[in-house]
Amino acid sequence: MSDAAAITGDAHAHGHHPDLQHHFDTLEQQHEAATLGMWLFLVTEVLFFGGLFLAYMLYRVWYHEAWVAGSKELSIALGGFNTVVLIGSSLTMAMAVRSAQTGYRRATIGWLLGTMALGLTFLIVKVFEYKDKFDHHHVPGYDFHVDAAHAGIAGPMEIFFSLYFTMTGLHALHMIIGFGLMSVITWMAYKNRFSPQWYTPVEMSGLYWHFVDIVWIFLFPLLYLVDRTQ
Amino acid sequence: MEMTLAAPRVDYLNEKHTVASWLLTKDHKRIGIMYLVVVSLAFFVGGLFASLIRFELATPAGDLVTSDTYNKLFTMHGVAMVFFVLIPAVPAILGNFVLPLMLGAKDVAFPKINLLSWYVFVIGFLFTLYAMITGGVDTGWTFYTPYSSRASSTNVMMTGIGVFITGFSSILTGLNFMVTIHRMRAPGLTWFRLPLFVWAIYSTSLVQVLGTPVIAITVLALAVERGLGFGIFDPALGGDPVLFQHLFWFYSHPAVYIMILPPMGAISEVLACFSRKNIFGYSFVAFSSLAIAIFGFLVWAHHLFVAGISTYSALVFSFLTYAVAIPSAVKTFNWTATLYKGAIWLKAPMIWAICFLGLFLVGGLTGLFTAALGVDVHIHDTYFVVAHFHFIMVGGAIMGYFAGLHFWWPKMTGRMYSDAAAKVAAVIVFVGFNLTFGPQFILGYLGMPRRYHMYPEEFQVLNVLSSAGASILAVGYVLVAIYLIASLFNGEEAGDNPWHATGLEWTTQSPPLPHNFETQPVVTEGAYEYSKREIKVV
Amino acid sequence: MSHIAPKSMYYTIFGILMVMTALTVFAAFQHLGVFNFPVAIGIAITKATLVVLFFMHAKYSSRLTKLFVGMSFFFLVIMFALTLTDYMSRGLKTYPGGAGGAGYGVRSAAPAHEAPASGAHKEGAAETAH
Amino acid sequence: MSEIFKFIPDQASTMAADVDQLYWFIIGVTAFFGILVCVLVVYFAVRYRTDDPLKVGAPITGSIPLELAWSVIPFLISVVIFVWASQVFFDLYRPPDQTLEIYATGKRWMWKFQHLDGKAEINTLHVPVGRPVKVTFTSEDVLHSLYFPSFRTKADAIPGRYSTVWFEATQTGEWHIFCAEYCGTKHSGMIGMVTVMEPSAYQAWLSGNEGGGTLASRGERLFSELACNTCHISDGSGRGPSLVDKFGAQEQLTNGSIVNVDETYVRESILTPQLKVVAGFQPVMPTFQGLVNEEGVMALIEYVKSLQSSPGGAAAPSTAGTPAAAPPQENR
Ligand code: HEA
Ligand code: HEA
Ligand code: HEC
Ligand code: CUA
Ligand SMILES: [Cu+2]
Repeated sequence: MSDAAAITGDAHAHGHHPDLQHHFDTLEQQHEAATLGMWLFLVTEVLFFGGLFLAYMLYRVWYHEAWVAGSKELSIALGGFNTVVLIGSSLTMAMAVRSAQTGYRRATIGWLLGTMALGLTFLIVKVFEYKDKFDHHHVPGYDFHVDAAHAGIAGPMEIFFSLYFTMTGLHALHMIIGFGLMSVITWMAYKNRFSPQWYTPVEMSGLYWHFVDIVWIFLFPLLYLVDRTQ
Repeated sequence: MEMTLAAPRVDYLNEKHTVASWLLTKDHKRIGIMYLVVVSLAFFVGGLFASLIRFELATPAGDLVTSDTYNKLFTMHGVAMVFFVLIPAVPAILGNFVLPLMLGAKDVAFPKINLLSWYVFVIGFLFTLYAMITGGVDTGWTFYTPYSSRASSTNVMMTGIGVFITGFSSILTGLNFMVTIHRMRAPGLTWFRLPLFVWAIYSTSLVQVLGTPVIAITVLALAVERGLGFGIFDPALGGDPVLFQHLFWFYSHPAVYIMILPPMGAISEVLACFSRKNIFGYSFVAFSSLAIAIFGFLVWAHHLFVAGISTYSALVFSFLTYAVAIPSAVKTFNWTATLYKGAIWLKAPMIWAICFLGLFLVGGLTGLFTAALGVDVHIHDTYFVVAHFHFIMVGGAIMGYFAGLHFWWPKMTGRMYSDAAAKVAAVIVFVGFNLTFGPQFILGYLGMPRRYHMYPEEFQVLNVLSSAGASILAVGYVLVAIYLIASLFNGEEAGDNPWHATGLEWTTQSPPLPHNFETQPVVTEGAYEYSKREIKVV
Repeated sequence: MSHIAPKSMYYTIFGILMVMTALTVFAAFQHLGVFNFPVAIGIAITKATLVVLFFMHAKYSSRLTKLFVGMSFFFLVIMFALTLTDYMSRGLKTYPGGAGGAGYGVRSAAPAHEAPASGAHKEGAAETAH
Repeated sequence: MSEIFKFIPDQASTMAADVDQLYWFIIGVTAFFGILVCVLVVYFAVRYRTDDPLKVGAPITGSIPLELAWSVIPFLISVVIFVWASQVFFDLYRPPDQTLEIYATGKRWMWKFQHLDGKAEINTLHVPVGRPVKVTFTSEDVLHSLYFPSFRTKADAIPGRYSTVWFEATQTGEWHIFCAEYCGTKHSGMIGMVTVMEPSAYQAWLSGNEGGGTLASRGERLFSELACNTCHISDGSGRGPSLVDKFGAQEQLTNGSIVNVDETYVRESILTPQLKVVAGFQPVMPTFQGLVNEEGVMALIEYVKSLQSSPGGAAAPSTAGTPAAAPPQENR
C-alpha cells in the first residue's frame, strides 16, 4: 500500500501545502512517489496471485475432466452476478476518483459509499456461495465428497476446490482490506481533507480496488466457466 | 563539496534519547541501526545453531543430540541465516543508512513505511523465534512438500507464518528504495553519477519486489495444505510435489542475488575508495547488477536437476545458469582491474574486501560445477553444495557486509574502531572460513549427503577439520563484535571523512545530522573522481 | 495535477466490460474444444487491459509506470513459460521404451498406500499442542 | 592414494570415469580463473600499496575491448562445459536397451529392493558386475533420493511417480547407498550397501531364493486374487482390453490423446483408472487404491510386461510405434 504518511499526509511544513511532507520538495514529487509506490505494490500483487494461477494452469491441463466437473458445481448465476457487481464497483470507484480530481466533495463521498455497498454485496454473495460448498461437501480437507459418477477423479477435484477456496478466499481477503481502506477514505473525504491539488489517497485506493477487480475478471472465467458444453 | 567542520554537534544519535524516540522514529538512519541490532541477534542465534551442528558432526555417531534435534538445528540455522540475516543485512542496515545520504535526500520516499518494515520484520522474527523455542522446526529451510505438509510434526506453521510476514518487510523495503532512487535524487545526480552501491540496491529491490510475493504465496499454499488439509501439492490427490519446488525456487534463487548484490555494491565502494581510483568499467559494473537481477529469474530449476523435472527442461535451465554467471564474471574482472595502478591504502575495510574477492570467487566458480548437469547429478544434496553456498553466502556476502560495515561504521557511529584488531579479525575469519568449508567440497564429492546427522566413519577426518575451522571462525566473529562494541565507548572521533572518500555521505558530519544535510547538495560529477580531485584532509 | 477524463469514457468502458462478460459466458457454452481456454483467457486479458488503461489511468501515466505494469506481466510470463518447459516436455521420451524426464515417467495420480491426507489435521493439532 | 586422503570416491561404474573427467576439466578451468584473479589481486595490492592517504590512483576508467574479452571468453568456456555436461547427463539418465531390471521403494526410513525373480532385500542390493542395471523406484511417503556415490548417480523418489537410475558396475565390491533427499528423523539412517558380484556368484545368490516365485509370477497370482482376470481376458473378450502385448505399445485414450504404455501408465491404470480411459471402453475399472501396495503394483507391472504373445513381441518398435532407433550404446 502507499505510504500511510502520504495518505494521511502528516505535515509540519511552514508555508507549504499542509499535506506536503518535509522530505519532499513539491506536492508533485510527493504525488509521483506515491503513485509509483502503489504501482510497485500492485506488481508484487500480480506475482502473488501468479503463483496460484500457475498451479491452476498446470492442473487444468493435467486433469481436464476434473476441472470441468468441478467448475460445473459452481453457479454461473452467482458468479456472473458478482462479476457485474464488482465491475460496477470499479466504475463507481473511478467516478469517485474523478469527483475528487474535480473537487466535488459530496459526489466523492457518494461514489465511495456506492463502491463500498457494491463490495459488500459481492462479499455477501460469496458467503452464500461458500455455504453452498459446505452443504454439498465440497470443502477440501474438511468434508470432501464427490458423487459416484466422479469417484475416479475425486483427488483432482479436491485439488480444484482447494485452488478455488484459496484463490477466491485470498481475493475476498483483499476485498475486505479494500473495504477498510475505503471507509478511511470516505471519512477523510467527509472531513474535507481532499482538494483538486491533493487527493492522492483516493487515487491510491482506487488503484488497489481496480486491481482486485482485475483478479476477479480472471477468476470468473477460470473457475466458473471451464467448459460448459460437456 | 564542503566539509562541515564547524557544524554544531547535533546529530541523529544525540538529537533525542528516549526509547520512544527510537521506536517511533521515521529517520532512515535510526531505522538502519535498529535493523543492525535485530540482525546481529539473528546472526548470533544462527551462529549458535551452526556451532552445535559442527560440534555434532565432529564424530560420525550421533552422540551430542538426537536425530530430531539435529534436523531442527540445521533447519533453524538455515532459516535464521537466510531470512533474518543475509536478506536484510546489507539492504536494510547499510542500505537504509547510506542510501538517502548517497542520493542527497532527506529521507527515503516513505519514512513511515520504512518504520513499518522494521516492525513487520521484528514480528516475523518473533514468530520464528517462538517456533524455535517451543519445539523448533525440522523441514530444512526449503520446506519441501509433502514432508512439510503431511509428515513433519514440528512447528512448520509458526515458522511459515514468520517467513511469510518477514517477506512483506522485504517487499516494503524494496519498494521504498526503488521509489526513493527514482524520485529523490539530488539535483545533478544522474543515473550514471550514482554510486554503484545504489545500482546494486536498486537491482536488489527489483528482485525483492518481483520475487518475494511468490515465496509468500508458496508458503501460504503450504499453510492451507498443512493447516486446512487442502491439497495443492499433495501426491495423494494427484498433486505434484515438484510444483512446490518450482515455486519455492522461483523466489529462492533470485533471493540468493538479494543476498549477494548489495554486498557486491558495498565492495565496489570500498575498492574504489581504497584504490583512490575510478571503478574500472563503471557502466559494466552498474549494468551487470541489473543483468544479474533480471537473469536471476531465469535459472531457478538448477536446484531441481535430479528432483524430477524433464531432462529437456534441465538443459534449458543449465544453459541459462551459465548465462547468469557471466555478469558476475564481469564484475569480478572489473574489480580486479580497478586495483591496477591504484594508490592502494590497506585499511581494514579493504582487507575485508580483498578476502571477499577470494572467497566469492571460489563460491561462484563452484557454482559452475553444480550448474553442470552431469556433475550435479553426483553432487546434488551433498556437502559440495553446502560448501558452494557457504563460500558465497558467508565468504562472499557476510564478508562483503563486514567490509561495508567497517567502511561506514565511522559514519554511522562517529567513532573509529581499532584498525589492527579489525585486520587481525579479517585474517582469522579468512583462515577459519577456508578450514571450515574447504574440506566440505571434498566431502561432498566423496558422496557425503547433506542434512546427515550421522555419517560413515571414513568421512570423519574431513569433518573434524571442518569443525576445527568453525571454532576459529567463531573466534573471528566474536572478535569483531568485541572491537566494534568497544569502539562505541572508547573509539577515537572518526571525523567526517576518515577514508578521504568521495560520495555525498562523506560530505555531511559523522554521525550525520538528523535531516542529513545542512543544505541541499548539488552533484556535478561522477561518483569516483578520485584522480581529478584534491581531497581535503581532516 | 493529473489528467481528468470525461465521464462518458468511464461509462463506455463499463459498457464494453459488461458486453465482454456476457461474451465470455456465452463462449463457455459453445463447442470450441481446445480453443475454449484461449478464448476465455483472451477476453479476460482484454478486459484487464481496459481496466488498467482507463480506470487506472495507466494510459495517462508516466513511462515509468507503464514500464512497471509491463514488467509485472513480463515476469509472470517468465514464471509460466519456464515452468512449462518442464511440464510440457515431461512426457517426451528420452529413450525407446521408457519415459522422459530425468529418469522419470510422467506423473501418475496417487501413491499406492493409503493416502496420508487425513493425517494433516491430527498433525496440525499436535503442533498446537506442543 | 591412501584411504584417508581420497579426493574422489571409487570409480565403480562405467559412468564414474566420465563424470570424474568432466569434474577434473571444470576444476582445471575454474582453477585457472581463480588463481588468475587471486594472483592479480594480491600482486596489485602489494605492488601499488601506499600509506599515504592523499595519493590518488591513475585516471583509468575502463576499456571496452577488455570488457568484451572477459565476457565473451568465459561465456564460450561455459558453453563448452554446458555441452559436455549435458552429454554426460543424458548418458546418466538414458539406460541402454537391455538392462537387468530391479524395482525399489523408499519409505521412511529404508530402501526395499525387489528383484524380478522374486527375491527382495532391504537396505542391501546385490547386482552382477558388467551388466547394465536399471532401478525403477518410487516412494511410499515423502521425497527420498536414491544415491550411489560410487556409480555417480542419483534421482529423487517421488510418491506417485516412478524414477529410474541405471548403472553398470565395473568392479566387484561393496559401496554406499544413501538417501540424499531430506526425509525426516532417520534421513541419515536411510543408508545401505550395494554389493557387486561376479555374475556366477550373483546367480548363486539369487537362487538362494526361498519360494515365493518370481516377481512376475507373484503378479500373476495377484492378477487373479484381485480379479483382474475377470475383465482382462487375453483374447479380448472381457470388459477390459486384453493386456497381451500391451506393454511398450501405445494406447489411444477417449480424450483423443495417445500415451505410451510404460510402468507409470500401468501403475496409473491400476490406481486411478478413470483418469485415462482407453478409447472404446467404458470407465468401469475400479480403483485398486488401498487394495494393493507399491510392491504389489510393481509385481502386477512385471506380470503385464511378461504378457507377450511371442518373445520380444510387444516391445518391438514395429508394432509399438515407439521411436525405433535405439540410441547407440554410448556407454563405454
Ligand atoms: C548468495 C548466494 C548465492 C549466489 C550468489 C549463488 C551463485 C551461483 N550459484 Fe548457488 N546456491 C546458493 C547460494 C548462492 N549461489 C544456495 C544457498 C544454494 C543451495 C540451496 C539449498 O539447496 O539449500 C545454491 C545452490 C546452487 C545450485 C544447486 C545445487 C544443487 O542443489 O545441486 C546451483 C546449480 O546450478 C548453483 C549455481 C550457482 C551459480 C552458477 C552461481 C553464479 O551466480 C556464480 C557466478 C560467479 C562466478 C562464476 C565467479 C566469478 C567469475 C569468474 C572469475 C570468471 C570465470 C567464469 C567463467 C568461466 C564462467 N547454486
Ligand atoms: C547466511 C547464511 C549462512 C551463514 C552465515 C552460515 C554460517 C555457517 N554455517 Fe550454515 N547453512 C546455511 C546458511 C548459512 N550458514 C543454510 C541456508 C544451510 C542449509 C540449511 C538446510 O539444509 O536446510 C546451512 C547449513 C549448514 C551446514 C550443513 C548442515 C547439514 O546439511 O547437515 C553446516 C555444517 O557444517 C553449516 C555450518 C555453518 C557454519 C560453521 C557457519 C559459520 O560461518 C557461522 C559462524 C558464526 C558464528 C559462530 C556466530 C558468531 C559467534 C558468536 C555470536 C559467538 C557465539 C558462538 C559460540 C560461543 C561458538 N551450515
Ligand atoms: C471391472 C472390470 C475390470 C477389472 C476388475 C480390472 N480392469 Fe483393468 N480395465 C478395465 C477396463 C474396462 C479398461 C479400459 C478402460 C480404462 O482404461 O479404464 C481397463 C484398462 C486397464 C489397463 C490399461 C490397458 C490398456 O489397454 O491401456 C490396465 C494396464 C489394466 N486395466 C490393468 C488391470 C489390473 C492390473 C487389474 C487388477 C488389479 C485390473 N485391470 C482390473 C476393466 C477392469
Ligand atoms: Cu529418505 Cu532421506
Ligand atoms: Cu540457485
